[in-house]
Amino acid sequence: MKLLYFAWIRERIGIAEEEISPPVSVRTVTDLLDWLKQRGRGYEQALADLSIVRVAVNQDYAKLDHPVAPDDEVALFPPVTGG
Amino acid sequence: MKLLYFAWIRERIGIAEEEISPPVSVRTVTDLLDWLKQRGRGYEQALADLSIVRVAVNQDYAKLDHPVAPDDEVALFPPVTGG
Amino acid sequence: MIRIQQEDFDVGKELKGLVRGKHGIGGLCSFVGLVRDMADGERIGAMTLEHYPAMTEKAVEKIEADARARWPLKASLIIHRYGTLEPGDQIVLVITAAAHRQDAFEACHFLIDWLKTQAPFWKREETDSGPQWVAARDSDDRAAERWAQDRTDRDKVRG
Amino acid sequence: MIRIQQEDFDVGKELKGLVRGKHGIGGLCSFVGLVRDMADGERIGAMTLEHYPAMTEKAVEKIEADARARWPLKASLIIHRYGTLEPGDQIVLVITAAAHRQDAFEACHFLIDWLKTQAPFWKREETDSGPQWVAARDSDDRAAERWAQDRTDRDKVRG
Repeated sequence: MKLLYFAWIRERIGIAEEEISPPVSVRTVTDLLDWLKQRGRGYEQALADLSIVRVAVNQDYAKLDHPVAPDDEVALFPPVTGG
Repeated sequence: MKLLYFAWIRERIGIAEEEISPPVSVRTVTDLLDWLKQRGRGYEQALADLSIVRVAVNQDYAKLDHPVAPDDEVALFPPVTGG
Repeated sequence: MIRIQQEDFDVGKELKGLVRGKHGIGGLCSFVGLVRDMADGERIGAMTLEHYPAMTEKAVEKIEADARARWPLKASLIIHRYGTLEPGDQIVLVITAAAHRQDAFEACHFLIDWLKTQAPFWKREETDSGPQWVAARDSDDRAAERWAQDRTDRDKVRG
Repeated sequence: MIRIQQEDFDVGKELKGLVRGKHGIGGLCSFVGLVRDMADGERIGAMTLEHYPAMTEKAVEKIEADARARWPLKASLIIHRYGTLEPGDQIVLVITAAAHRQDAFEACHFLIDWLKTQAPFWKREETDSGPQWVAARDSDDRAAERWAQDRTDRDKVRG
């Protein structure tokens, strides 16, 4: 699974992207976020307040119950501020 | 009093502007319109339906009860269609 | 700033000129009205815009002042042409600049709605059956009235 | 048509290019978002716009398609820049062309409201206390929600 991080989520985690292989029990976005938070202080800080974390699965916005699969591209980022 | 006519009101009356001296009994826009209608077929046709006649006194929109005076510039025209 | 003129205008140039040297502008809204070449499936020919010069300037300046009293604009420009125009030609330009986009949009929309119903211009179109004066549209009156209604609602809220 | 690019754009040129060869356009609405040089009385420095390239194109294309499904547009263009921008620089351009001004205005306003809340861009401002990520504004969410509300109301009216 390819993970991408943007803006201050990228800065807190410390990398822009990574390939991960979460356990098979990680089936949804929620499972993935919970699993990521265990991976270290940066992840924990970046994902502490999920009300300001947005998720896209394969470049489409996804809700917390959206499924995730090994070939997916999952992006985590703050609410957008373009325009 | 200087009268100005625009668009199809000008065409029906047949002139773009004229100097007139209405009787002293002509005190308001309504009085003026009634008096003009007596002046000939063109005026009568131009002013037959007052719901599609707009009036400006000294370059400001004016209602039917607005006063008119000898030195005024009074313009009669259809609803505007610019923009 | 307002200009009533026969000549065409360059929107890009006007936009640049309007923001130059001004501070705090975050949003710039513009509207260009064009002579349509088709309407209801029929070809439209040239049109002539008659106006009432002495009143036009006064009326358009008043409309602009109304908008600037209602919205916190950093800059605004209205250009309205008169004379003979061909299909595809530009007729009118409204530009509004504000710190926030909402103000720029509302003021721009208000200005064109009011120009349509208040500025003393009359369009005469060339048609297959000869020249014809364009009739005012009820939808334009309703569009303009909406802003009067808005104000009433706001005033209520503001007590 | 959409373009996501680092380079600046020329609004006048884009407006001309968009209407060229198209028929029946009566109104052309455009919005330009600029980097403000002042906000709440404080000077703003440069800003950097980060984005998610693979998603940006897809998201902006979807937003444009939504607008074109909702309003009878003759043409539309969205340009959004990324990278480092200075105060006064242009960030985003939205142009909509329609037979009638109301459609052009609404679609343009909708597009910029949705870009603000849906397009994956993030602004980082240079401030006196170092670089700072701009926080999303509730007012932007409300502005975007208004359009969802509008649709519901319309659907109701249409039965």
